[in-house]
Amino acid sequence: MAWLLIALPLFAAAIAFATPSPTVRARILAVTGLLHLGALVGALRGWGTLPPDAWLGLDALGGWVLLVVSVLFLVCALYAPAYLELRPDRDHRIFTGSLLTFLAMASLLAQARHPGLAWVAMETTTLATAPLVYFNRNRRSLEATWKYLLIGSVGIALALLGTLFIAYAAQTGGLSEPLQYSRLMRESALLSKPWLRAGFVLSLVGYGTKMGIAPLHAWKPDAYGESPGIVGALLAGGVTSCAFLALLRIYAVVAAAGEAAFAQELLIGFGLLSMAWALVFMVRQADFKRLLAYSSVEHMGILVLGIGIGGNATRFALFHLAANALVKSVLFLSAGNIHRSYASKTLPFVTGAIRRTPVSGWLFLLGFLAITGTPPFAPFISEFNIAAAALNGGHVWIGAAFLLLLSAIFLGMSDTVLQVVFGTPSHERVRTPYKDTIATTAPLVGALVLALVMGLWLPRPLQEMLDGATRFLGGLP
Amino acid sequence: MLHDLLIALTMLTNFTLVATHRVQKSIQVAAFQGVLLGFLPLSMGLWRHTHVLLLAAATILVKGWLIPFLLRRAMRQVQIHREVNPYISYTLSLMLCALGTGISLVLAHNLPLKPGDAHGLFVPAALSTLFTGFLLLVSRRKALTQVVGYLVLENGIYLFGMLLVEQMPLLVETGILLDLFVGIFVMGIVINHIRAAFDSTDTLRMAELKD
Amino acid sequence: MILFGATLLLAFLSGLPGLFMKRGGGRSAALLMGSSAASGLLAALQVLLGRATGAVALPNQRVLDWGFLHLDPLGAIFLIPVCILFGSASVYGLAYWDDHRENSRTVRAAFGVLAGFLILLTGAQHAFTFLLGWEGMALAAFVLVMAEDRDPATRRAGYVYLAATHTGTLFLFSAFALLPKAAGGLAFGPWTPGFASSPLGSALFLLFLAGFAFKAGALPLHFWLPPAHSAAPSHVSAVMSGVLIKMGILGLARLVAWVPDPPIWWGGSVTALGLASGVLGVAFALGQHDLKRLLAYHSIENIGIILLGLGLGLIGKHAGSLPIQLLGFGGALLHVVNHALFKGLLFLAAGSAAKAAGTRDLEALGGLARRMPRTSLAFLAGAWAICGLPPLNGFVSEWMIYLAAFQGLGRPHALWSVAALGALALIGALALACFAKAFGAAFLGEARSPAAVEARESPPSMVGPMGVLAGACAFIGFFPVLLGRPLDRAATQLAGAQGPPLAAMASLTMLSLMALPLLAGAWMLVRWSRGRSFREGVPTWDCGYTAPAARMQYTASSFAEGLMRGMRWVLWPVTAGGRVAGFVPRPRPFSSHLPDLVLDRAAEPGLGGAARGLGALRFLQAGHLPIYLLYVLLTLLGLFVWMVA
Amino acid sequence: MLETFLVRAVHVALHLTTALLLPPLLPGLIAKTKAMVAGRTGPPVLQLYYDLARLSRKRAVFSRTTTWVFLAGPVGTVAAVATASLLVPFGSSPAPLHFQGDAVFFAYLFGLARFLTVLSALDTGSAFEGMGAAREVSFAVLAEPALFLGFAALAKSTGSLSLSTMLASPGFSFSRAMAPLILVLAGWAIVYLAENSRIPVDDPNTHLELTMIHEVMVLDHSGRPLALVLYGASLKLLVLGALLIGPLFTRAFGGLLNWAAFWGLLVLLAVGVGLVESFTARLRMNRVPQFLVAGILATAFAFLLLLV
Repeated sequence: MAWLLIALPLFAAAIAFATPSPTVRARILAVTGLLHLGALVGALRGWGTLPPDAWLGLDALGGWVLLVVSVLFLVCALYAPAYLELRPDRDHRIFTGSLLTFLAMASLLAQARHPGLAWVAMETTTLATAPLVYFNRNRRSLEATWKYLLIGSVGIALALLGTLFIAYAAQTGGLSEPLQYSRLMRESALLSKPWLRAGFVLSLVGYGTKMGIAPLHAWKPDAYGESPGIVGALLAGGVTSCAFLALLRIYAVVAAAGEAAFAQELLIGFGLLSMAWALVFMVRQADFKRLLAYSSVEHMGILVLGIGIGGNATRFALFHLAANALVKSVLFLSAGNIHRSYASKTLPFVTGAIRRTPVSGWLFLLGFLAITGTPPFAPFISEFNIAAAALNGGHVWIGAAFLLLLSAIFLGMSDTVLQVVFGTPSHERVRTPYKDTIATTAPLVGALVLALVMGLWLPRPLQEMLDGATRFLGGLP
Repeated sequence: MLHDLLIALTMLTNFTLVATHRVQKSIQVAAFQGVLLGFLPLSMGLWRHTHVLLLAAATILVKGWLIPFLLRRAMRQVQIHREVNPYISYTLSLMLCALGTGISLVLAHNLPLKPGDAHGLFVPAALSTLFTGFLLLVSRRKALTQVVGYLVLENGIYLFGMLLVEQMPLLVETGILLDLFVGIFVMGIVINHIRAAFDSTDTLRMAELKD
Repeated sequence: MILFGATLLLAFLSGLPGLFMKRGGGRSAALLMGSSAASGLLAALQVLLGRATGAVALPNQRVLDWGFLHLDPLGAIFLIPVCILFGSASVYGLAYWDDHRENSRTVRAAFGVLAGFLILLTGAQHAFTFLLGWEGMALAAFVLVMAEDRDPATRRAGYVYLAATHTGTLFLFSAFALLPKAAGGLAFGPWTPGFASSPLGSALFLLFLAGFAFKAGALPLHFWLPPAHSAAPSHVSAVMSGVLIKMGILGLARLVAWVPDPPIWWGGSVTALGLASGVLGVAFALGQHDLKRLLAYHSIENIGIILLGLGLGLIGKHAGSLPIQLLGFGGALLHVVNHALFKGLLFLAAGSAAKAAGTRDLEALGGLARRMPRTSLAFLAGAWAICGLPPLNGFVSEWMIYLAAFQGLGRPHALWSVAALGALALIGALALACFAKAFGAAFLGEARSPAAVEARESPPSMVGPMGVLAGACAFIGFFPVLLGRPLDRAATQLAGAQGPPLAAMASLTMLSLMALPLLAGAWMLVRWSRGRSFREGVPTWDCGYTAPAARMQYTASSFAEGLMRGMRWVLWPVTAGGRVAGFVPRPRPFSSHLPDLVLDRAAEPGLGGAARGLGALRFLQAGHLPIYLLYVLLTLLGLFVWMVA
Repeated sequence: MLETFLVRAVHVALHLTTALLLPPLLPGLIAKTKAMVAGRTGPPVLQLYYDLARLSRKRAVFSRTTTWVFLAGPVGTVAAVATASLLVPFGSSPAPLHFQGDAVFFAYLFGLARFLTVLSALDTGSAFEGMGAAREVSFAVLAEPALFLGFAALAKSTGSLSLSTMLASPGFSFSRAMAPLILVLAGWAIVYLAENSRIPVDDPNTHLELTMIHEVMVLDHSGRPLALVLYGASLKLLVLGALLIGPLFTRAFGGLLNWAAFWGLLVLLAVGVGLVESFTARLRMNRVPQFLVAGILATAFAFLLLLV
């Protein structure tokens, strides 16, 4: 089953690459997304029974993240055919292939039980997604691609060094390869503390760059801003989740070694800094896609902050991973639709989206409200509980800063969003033929409904998985 | 102590890289550094392991030949030969490089080696190469030189990896090398596109996206 | 509980059929809302008359801990105005916001959702359920405020509203996050005795107070309210002002009910908030030219009155005096209902007038009483009630608060009571001045603009709901004793102990009795003065001036000018022009304007400054890749240094 | 049982008669006092009775801008003040109706009267009447708190909220309340002059509309409505006067003696007002608020004295 999850998208990528018909190729995406999710649900049944020395396999944490990525991919894949039809001028052979390769690599990463393997998967993700950013094939997207590629590569290289440091920490303690995560965690008492710490710092910087926590996020607004909405959704919900997973694995080892306090201090710092940095650039942000990118920086900050606070916040950071991914897909895809309709993504030109693209306009508004923590959408649950955990867990000032930043970000973000959504469309702006159709909006509605349901009810198996993942992050293999 | 010699050479190449004006030459030096790294495991007396031998061969092939080849081809395509007006002058670069080496020594001092490990120079050398790569990335304006910087940064990491080379699973090692290669390959392609789109590979011009 | 569930469901779904119907969506919505209101009233009465009702527990999970719904007397008191107001406003909306509008469907759907969340709030007994209702309500209302989003002023109002409501919610976020420390969980329940006096208890109180005061529109957190209320369609303004802002009071009342031993400064701060809101709210109302803005500021004033009642009750709770508590809480709760009724009435009447005359500007209205007799009668009834004049309902609740204040005179902390008394008297006199101005300028005299001349009476579907609300105002005013028992129950919940019945303490029967000579006397005098023949149709005596014109009337601004000048040290009105010179002066323009003290003078400039300050940091992301890589390097080095150090 | 009821019935009857018939006498007394101080003969004391009789036979004229609100002013004023007269004790005899908190009701009835008078003035659309209405409501803003603070002080010292107890139970009995009581009466005297549109706040006999307050609001009334206006004004003089007179009863007189004392004091009050009007000049319009603030200060200070 483990191999199937990886091979299926790879195989589909090969077929897609070979398929001459653009329509069929786009459909392959949707079919693969469905099949992958189906296979994953089947595979998830066995997350509790993973042998400790396996190289590949789903545990609670990996399963949770991969489930999120798979659902997100499905949403994007269902959206893709209609979107690609809108862009007949673009050959999407490579685009489709890259998307599917990304899914394969995400499956590999989620199942990798060895830090080196996880690193390889993460690096390949970077390479696979670079062509996606360049989909629009203009100067701006080229610049974005270059920045994404170079910063991402440098970051991931640092993560490699971190991984090596941890391996060396194990070697210093007398452990020898193969060093699966479970083994590292079990034998964590033997690990050399200085190397472990240095390794964590490097991994944090490295994977943090891929996640896009400030100040390592600089590629993010450019890459998200210049790529199609569908790519933005996948990057913001998928690639970042993968990088976060890779970081969490290392964190679990550090926590098992009793160094959690050290790591948490760092994570809290980065979390708050990310939120503050995002705030700076979200205020009066005229470009709504860049706005979403900074929102992504903010939410990466919330994720690491949640882990940093620990306790109940850990569980809700993981919950937030899913919530953020779902809502971000709604935001990016609806922003993409609005962008299509206006042929612009900056403010004085894009107003009154609710009139020109009613469904997308509403989705954009609701998505914004959801992401900023409006009940009963899922992000509310996680943001509230992270704040509660901080306030009740002795981090009163951190909790206060968290809430203050959330509030300020809401103020900044709503300014732009309201201007985009409401008002009257400018008459000078040419009207493109784009219109909201079922195909370009139904997947978004589905994702938003899912985010709503998640805010009210979570199936028991998923709750147990979340608990399992939380235990894992507490340092229990 | 052959490996110490190789490492010392690597650190020297760092300074050369920082000081060189010509793109052609920096590619050469980086390639030379790659070859040095390729020979490093052999000098550590690890002849017995087959996978180490394979790895050494692959390293020399990829870092010493394939990647320089890609870079040279890109250089010819984009017609860039000199790095002009770096953000940081060459003298300052040299001083910073020296500073980086100093920092590396301090850091390495704080990271105790495995008891009985005789490779004391590895950690500072790896870190200083890493910082050199960073220095190139931060101070140079041409896209191509930045790729060289990235290559050097990777070399630094690879150098540290040699400490673990005995035990590293081959799957992971090859994955790492392959990724590096593909990465540079993709970067080469992008550089080519950049020249076509911007009429230049000066990254100063690529600051259209900002806040 | 089935009734409550039906109320909830019918309200939520009321706008739904209309989304898919070509015609008649409005009627179906009004019908559903009407039945929701009916069942809601039944449910509330059931609870208030002492029938036991069950609670609904929502699935309780480890990860998502949603609470349960239970309608208690306190909630039922708030449910009553919700039902009455939404029922009548949805009928009113039929003609007011007719099907031809581009967004009539959205407005109807959001209106139903707003009603649903408000109903949910009245029954919420758990932090999450409460927050759900709270935010849902805020957002539905936001959509409604934005109904005329083509107008930039509306968009600005919507933004301010959204920003304010969200900021308020974040206070509640933190408060509810800390609630388990006080109540042992997120479900609502009594606090541990003594906790209220601890530092954490104080922090919790301040957070709750800030969050709820934001929603209630208490000064200085009121700034979102005037723009939002004047931008929204009138039937929406009616429910926003009538019941939405009251949810802040509901929250405060819940807080009061939880705490067995509030420190004295709790009551003091609520009273102080009430004093500020009441006096300044009406003072700002006096300076407004926009009829709906004027009404909006009066909502702030009335929230102040309610807070005075709550604050006095809290002081009574601290001192352990049941009469003060019951009178204060009972008066506050009754004023919640009363204000909903008469303010709803006023907004509906103002909307009717503004729609007919095409403007809300007091200086352009006038003389509507002759053209729209029913609307103007409705407005007069509302004005009468809001000024607290007997025998309408506004008097009853203010009277109870007066009595609470008088009760407190003989006890410690009497200064609060006397301050409340003085403030209530001042508020009453100012409100009277303000509504004399509003009613006089809009409905009496001569029309000041051509549009106002053309105004015609609104259709029965708009007049009818006003009649219902006016009838309810009169009913409570004439028969307040009927409310004694229900109010007892709710106030007892707040006080935490059974006390003497309100009907006896507040001599509610006497109020009915006193209405008799008043009405009988008035009736007889009208008969008598009309007993002689009279002559009509002559011009107004204007002290010898033979050609009085509409322009010569005393304007609304002039009417308020004296009072404004007296209070200029706190209100800071802005005037421009008006200086005349020479023996034969030329015509000079003169304008006066009263900016909001908080929004226009503090919040907006402050936020603008903050945004500019943040803008100065934009250089951090200037687009240069080497700089970005430098960030990575510096982060790395910094972390290493931190790790080593 | 029956006897007490009968006594009570007689008192109520006397109360009602006093409230109904006596008022028009007071303006006549004031005018007469002023005339005598000025050395003139002046109009007869019963002049207002004649005026009322004459007006009630006259035909009324209504301006074309007016609506039914125009009539609500005079009617409402008389109805409200007459109702208020049922709540205030005349002398030490309790009012026909009394209950806890009737003081507030009493004050709000005056508010109602003012509201309707002002609306009635605005209904004419006349610039002058609007001006008067604006002044009326503005000055009331300062008079109202003084009235209520006085109530607060009395309520504090007597422990009651009913006018019949507050005013009639002798405040002089314990000396501690003496000074506050005097302060309250002083404050209320100011309220009395303002509410009844008397010099130095307003001049009921002025002939310049620009400086009028109350008189300018009723310019358009004629016939029976004007009769109501005049009667209402005199009724106010009496009802508010009872408020001032009540505390002066140092001990409860029994039976008719009480009424004699009350009527006597009422006459004295009217003469007093006449004297004040004779010997003070009218304040400039912008000085009036200061005068009224003095009333607030007096009553507030009275309350503070009770606290210490």
